[in-house]
Amino acid sequence: MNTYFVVLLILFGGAIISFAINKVSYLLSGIVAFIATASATVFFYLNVDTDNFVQFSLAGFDFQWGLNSLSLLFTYIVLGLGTLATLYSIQYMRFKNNLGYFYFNFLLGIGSMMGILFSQDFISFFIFWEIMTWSSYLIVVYNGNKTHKIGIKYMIFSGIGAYAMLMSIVMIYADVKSFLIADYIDYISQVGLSGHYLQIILLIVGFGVKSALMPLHVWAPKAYANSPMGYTSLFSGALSKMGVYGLSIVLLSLLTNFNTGENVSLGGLFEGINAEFIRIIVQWLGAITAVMGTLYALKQNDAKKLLAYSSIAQLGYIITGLAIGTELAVMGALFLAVLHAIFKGALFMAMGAVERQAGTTDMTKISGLVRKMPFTFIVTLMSIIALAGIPPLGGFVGKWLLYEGMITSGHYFLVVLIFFSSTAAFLYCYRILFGIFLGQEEKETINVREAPISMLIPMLLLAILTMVFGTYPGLLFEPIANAMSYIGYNDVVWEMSTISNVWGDKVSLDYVSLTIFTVFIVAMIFLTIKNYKGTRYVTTKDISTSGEMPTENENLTFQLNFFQPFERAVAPLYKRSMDKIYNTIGESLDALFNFVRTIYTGNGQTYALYVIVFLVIMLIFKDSIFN
Amino acid sequence: MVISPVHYIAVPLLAAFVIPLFAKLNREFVRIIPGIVLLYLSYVSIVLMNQVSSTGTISEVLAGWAPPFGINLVFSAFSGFLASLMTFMGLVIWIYSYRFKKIDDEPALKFYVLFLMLITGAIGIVLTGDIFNLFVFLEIVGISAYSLTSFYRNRDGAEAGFKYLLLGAFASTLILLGIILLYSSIGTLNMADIAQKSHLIPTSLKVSIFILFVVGFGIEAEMFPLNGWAPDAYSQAPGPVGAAFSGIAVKAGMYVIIRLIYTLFDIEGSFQFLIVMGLITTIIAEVSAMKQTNLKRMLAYSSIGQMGIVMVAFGIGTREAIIAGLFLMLNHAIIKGLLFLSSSYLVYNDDNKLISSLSGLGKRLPLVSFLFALGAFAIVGLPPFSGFWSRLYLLLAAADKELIYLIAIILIIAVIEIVYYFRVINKLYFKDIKVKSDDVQKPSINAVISMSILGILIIAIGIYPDLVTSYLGNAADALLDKAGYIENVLVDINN
Amino acid sequence: MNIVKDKKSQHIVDYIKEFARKNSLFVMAYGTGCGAIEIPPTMTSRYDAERFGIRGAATPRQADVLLITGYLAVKTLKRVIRVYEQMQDPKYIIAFGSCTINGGMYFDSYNTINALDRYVPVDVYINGCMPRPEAVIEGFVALQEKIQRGDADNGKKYQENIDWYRENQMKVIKNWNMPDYNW
Amino acid sequence: MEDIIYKILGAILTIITAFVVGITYGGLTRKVIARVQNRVGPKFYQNFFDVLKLLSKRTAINHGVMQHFAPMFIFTSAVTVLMFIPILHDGLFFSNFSFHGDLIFLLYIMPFGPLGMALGAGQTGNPNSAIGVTRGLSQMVGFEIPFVLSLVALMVQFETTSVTEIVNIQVESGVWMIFSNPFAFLAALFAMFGMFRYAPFDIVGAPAELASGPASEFGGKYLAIMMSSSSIFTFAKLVLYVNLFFGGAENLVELLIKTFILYMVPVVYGLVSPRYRTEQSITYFWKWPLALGVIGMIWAII
Amino acid sequence: MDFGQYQNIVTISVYGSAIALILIGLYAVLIKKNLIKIVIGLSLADAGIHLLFVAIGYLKGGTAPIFSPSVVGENVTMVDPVPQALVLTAIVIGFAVTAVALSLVIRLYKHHNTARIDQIKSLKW
Repeated sequence: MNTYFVVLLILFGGAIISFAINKVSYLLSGIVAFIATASATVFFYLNVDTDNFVQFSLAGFDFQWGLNSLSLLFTYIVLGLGTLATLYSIQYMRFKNNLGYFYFNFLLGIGSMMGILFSQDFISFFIFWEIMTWSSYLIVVYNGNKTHKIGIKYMIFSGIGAYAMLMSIVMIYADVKSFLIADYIDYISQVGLSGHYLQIILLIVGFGVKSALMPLHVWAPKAYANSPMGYTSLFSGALSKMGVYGLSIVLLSLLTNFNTGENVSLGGLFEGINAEFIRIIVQWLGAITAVMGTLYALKQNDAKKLLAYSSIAQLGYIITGLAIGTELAVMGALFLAVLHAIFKGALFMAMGAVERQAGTTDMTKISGLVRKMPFTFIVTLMSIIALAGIPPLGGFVGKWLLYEGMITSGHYFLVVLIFFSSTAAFLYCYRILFGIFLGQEEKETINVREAPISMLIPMLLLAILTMVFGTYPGLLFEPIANAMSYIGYNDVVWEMSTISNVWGDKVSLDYVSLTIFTVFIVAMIFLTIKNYKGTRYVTTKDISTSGEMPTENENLTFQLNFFQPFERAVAPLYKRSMDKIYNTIGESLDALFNFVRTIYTGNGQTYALYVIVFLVIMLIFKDSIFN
Repeated sequence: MVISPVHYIAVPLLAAFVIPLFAKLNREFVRIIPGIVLLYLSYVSIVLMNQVSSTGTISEVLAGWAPPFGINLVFSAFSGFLASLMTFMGLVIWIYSYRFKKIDDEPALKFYVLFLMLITGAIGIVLTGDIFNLFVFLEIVGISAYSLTSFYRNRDGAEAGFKYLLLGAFASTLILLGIILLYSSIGTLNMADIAQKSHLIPTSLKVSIFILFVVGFGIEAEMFPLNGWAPDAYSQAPGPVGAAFSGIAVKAGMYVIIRLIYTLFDIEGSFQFLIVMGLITTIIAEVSAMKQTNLKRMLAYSSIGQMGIVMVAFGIGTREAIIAGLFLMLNHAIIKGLLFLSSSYLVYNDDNKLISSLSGLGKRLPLVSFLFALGAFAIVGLPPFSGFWSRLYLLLAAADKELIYLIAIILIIAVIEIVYYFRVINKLYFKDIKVKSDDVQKPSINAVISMSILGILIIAIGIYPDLVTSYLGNAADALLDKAGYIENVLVDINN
Repeated sequence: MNIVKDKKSQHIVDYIKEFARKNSLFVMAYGTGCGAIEIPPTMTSRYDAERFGIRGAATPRQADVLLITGYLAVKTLKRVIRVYEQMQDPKYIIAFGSCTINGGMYFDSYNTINALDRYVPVDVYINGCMPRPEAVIEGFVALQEKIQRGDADNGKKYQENIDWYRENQMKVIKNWNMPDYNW
Repeated sequence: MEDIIYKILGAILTIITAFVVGITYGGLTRKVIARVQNRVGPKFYQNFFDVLKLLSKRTAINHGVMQHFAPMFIFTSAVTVLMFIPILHDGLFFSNFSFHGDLIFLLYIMPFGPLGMALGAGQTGNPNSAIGVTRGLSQMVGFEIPFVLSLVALMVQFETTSVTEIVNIQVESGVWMIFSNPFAFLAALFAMFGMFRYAPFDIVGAPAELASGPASEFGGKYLAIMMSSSSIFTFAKLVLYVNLFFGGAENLVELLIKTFILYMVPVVYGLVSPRYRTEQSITYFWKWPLALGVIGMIWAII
Repeated sequence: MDFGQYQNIVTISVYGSAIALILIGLYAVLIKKNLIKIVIGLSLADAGIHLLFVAIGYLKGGTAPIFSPSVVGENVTMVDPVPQALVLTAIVIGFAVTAVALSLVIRLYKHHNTARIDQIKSLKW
């Protein structure tokens, strides 16, 4: 048996078993899911071999499965996060119904993602892509009732994306007569890109939907926010990365490497399109995505939704980096892709823990959980620091590489846009920490306790990873450099804990971490020892409110309209949202469709008239129709 | 007994008329005989399909008159495929309706007689080699279909039946007119002979005849402006009948149009015409399906849309496209069959068959809902279900001919399908339960079996499409081999 | 109050501490009575109390000196106690005018307290009704001297005699719902 | 081994220098303000007393662990920024780790402190603190844009992102950035107004509305650390500006002169200004400063 | 008997009446609102078609298409038998359809209390 088949068999088999076993015990189903992912992970990494390709034929097409170094990088995300998320879900989902259904789709999702990464041909890529889509759809609507609109939106956009991709794939097949990705790349390298731009644009649309690129992102916030958090960590962390994976192939293998000196236009509607143009468009779309995602994130009152918008913004960075395509930018983008999986996975898990323990993640309803859930708070804090890109945690490395990649390659205004986004990101980063963990301790949350240990372990592991990668990004640079060799960047130079740009400037992260931790620890020791006896904890009700003693019923929590002045300052940007535009389109289409179906009047005579009219028209125009 | 294609027509027809006699002996015979007949026909299908794949097309002369004078049956890989498909669907529907309560309430006898006649007629259309005979079979299909549509003696059933009848009668008038013109110009009714001689007809007349035929059979095949009957008939007919329409009756109409274009007439532009009509049909139907509140009606529009796509596939006309078209037909039969069969349990007690009444039924009827969802997944073309492959084949065929707009439209339509099918799935599973558990009808065991057969088939073909692709290839070859067809009918038998 | 100074080094450290405390007085002005109007001229250009390192503080957490500028109604007393208890040690109180000493013109009012000293420890009284800014500054200087001497640590006194103070406070404040003073 | 000792000694020396200078500047500011208001004002070393007094407070309360950590965050941030900026051009003691970091790193380490501070402020549960924090963060987004624009212009112009390199190039060519790209400097100067939060941008502390905002629950040692940290921070920012736009400094005297002059600009500007509303103070930076930044960037690209 | 001189007139009148029947039938189906009239229209159109078919099969001076030794001789023209056979079938079919149609009309009338087709539109859109 082959590694790939075995891995998929374990995952899909695990899916079916955990579906079946749900009747026996609610815990068992989760445990089976965890065992399945864990064993698949272990088995996979014991037998991983990038040169091993499997070929077989189905339905008259040649299929090829294998691993390249790029997909190997993404398997870390999928399997790593998948294992942790299943472990997390055992307790998180404990009191919910339909666990078999949940884990079935969960494992199906992981399996199909692995399938996508194994696929070296477009058609199995697409098949797994679709399985991933509908299995994730089924989880998006898992919570029932109000999620169905979200689910449909998700499915519509996924459908648009997937079918754009399918269209491109069949066009590719018509050209190349083969579904193999490698063949297509070869073909493009021989004949050039001219005449194939439509295929590439469609592929970008297809992958763009999953990675929530700007005009196609509207499904994401609610879909992320409304699935069970155990899955959302995977959804936002790994599933969206499949779009990034696809985009990195399209933008880098296809667009970047073969556009040298080429400027042939497609003609007609696509006059003037060339590879550079597409890349610029994608860059700007990515940057706008980042900005808008951030701006909408800081408006949210629900932590989950906030994080969902933040995910969109982060994916915007990644896509911009990929579209820029210089070595540093790509490295930064891939680094951020992995890091985003880690910290966003941890964050969603933490929010899940809050939701499970406190009943909601609506920041207007809860606050002051830091004493109740200290570990969850630490995880959130570290992940947020990583997300904000503040050294010494991992997010900084990715952002640094990205910025340097942009500056050194001359994308100055893009840098400013991205920078604006990431500065504004501080706002929502603070919001989520403050809204849930800090502030007044509310009486509603008095009985909240820390999440169970099996939920904390995955979260803490991820949080520690952000720290490790912040000081020793080289651990991650190695697979990234390998991956980049697959998409055409050979001899990527990297060091264990130093990042440097093409101008020769560098940041030594070990020095950074050393300084920060030393100073921090010295300060901490000083501050803690000094006046140790005089230092006391008081409750959050004991604050200086003009000499008043706030009573239980007095609301001292500041949560609503949190960034109202800022929102006022950027009000013009909120005026038009894609949501509104799509709603308008949807409503007009609805009206049109309603109008169209009145053709079927219900009167049999009218139908008979149609027949006669059709016949007469045909007979009159027969010469022009036939001939 | 030598197995020959005649059995396809003789046995069910005979059975249809014998059933009332046996019913006098024991009521149970009414139900059992159709099953035996269909099982036998399935056996015939298997034998004949094997024979066809080894020895080629089988032509059977009836009543000893050699073609072009006598009536003959042609069991080629193409027509055989469709006949087998119909038989199979007939069998599945029989299993389903064996104890279908609503049919039991009404006189089951009539149902089975009409049902067998429907199958006879449809298979006759597919197999016959004589165009007037085809007309007769069409009328058999028609009359039994009208009656089945208004099988429930309620208000709307009668209305739907009457509309169907009105258009059907129109169709037969037009077809008869076409036959008259055809006969008056070349003096033959044998299809192979017509194919041989069609170049003798003046082009203008030929085109007129073609148009008459297309319009006539287009009514049966649900082509756009002619399909006003379809949503009503589908929505008002009993559940199994809806499945039978989409799996059997419509296929027959489609078969004729394909024959007309591929074999009988050689008219320039007819392929493009088919593509355009298919697209219009699909677009209008899917768009109409979008806002339906009636589940059956939605399925009906979806069915029309699917047939439009089949038309498109055959309009492209390459071998790959024909394979795609046949695959689409197969998928349409089994998937839409499954959808109709399962949906009739979902809206069992709701006379208006409202989608909103499905709310939360997934909890009450888990298996039926699951199968419905499976069907919905398959019909919108999600892998790894069978619907995906047919759509892929079609797209590849279109891409091969560089019909990019076509791909785009088909895929946009697929998105529309996603919208309305997933709306139903959402209703089924992710809404609060409204229905009391007493109000739902649990499916009987035979219904479960029949639906499961279809469900398993959907998954099996989806995972391993090679199950059917070889048959499809043969069928496509047979359809494209016009000379072979003529030779087979006229030469081989004359010798 | 006597601070034990048995080591010489300790003495120097204390000296520095007290010197710093003396020269940096963050003032929490509790504007109760008519005295509140005397604070602005004290702080601004004409009298410029900032020369002495005196500076306004926005919250009791940051403040060293609590200025009680006039008569205290019972209701207000509660707030004063609260503010005082929220201040960080060492903390001082400067009381303005006659009203805080003996009730002044409100001595027989049913709802003002007469002697502030019974409820919170006062370091410096400034007499007058009301004292002028010069007097206020003199009061501050007096406080500074007291701090330098090392016997201005009334926070500690309050803490040690908390029972007595509480008793007095609860006598006048009927609806007592204050938290415990926890050090 | 000797290197390490030198480094450590140098680092400590740097911190002390920064502390002293920063605190003194704070005192001088008060003095200047007082003089402008026709007062005598406090002694210029008054702020030392304040810090000492706060440190000598016998008690300190906190509302939770984040409030305890907050001053450390801001201290760490200030010191780290200091460590990665070359204080003096070619200085042995004052270069610290400046070769191991660069501008973008500095841009990202700078919010580290305020964010930690914000967490502490949030922990206290005082609504005023949270409001102050949101104002501060919003304002940061405001001034960061012209600031980044001018920094990018700088990086583009010198083709490096290292502060040390930028200083070296300025010293070698003898042309200060302020002359070679005045627009970028002006943009950065405007950004500095926001950064130092003197009027009209003192919306965060806003004593009259917010009771000193984020710091309202901090007292005693916490406030002391915060004050000294922000003094260090102020100094670090000034040095950064001097490095970027004034060609660095060869010795301490030059450094002090340059930084003091630079520091007085926002102080004096603030003296004659009332306070903006929050959204005004944000959008302020998106008008002329932004335009200047864009011009500076185009200047640099050309 | 020799109808030769009237042949054209007969032919034309047969063709003409056939087409007229078809058109009248169509008219009834498309314009008349009454269900019964529509069914009659269908039958009329059918009858027209049948007439047309027979007329096409008719040969001038042909005899009945019976292969009996007494009739069959040299140069005997026979009417084409096929159309007649087909028309017979078609008439039967048309009869059946009409029967079904009428039964449906009766049922419709029962349910709707009207026979106007434009009022029977409960299934639409």
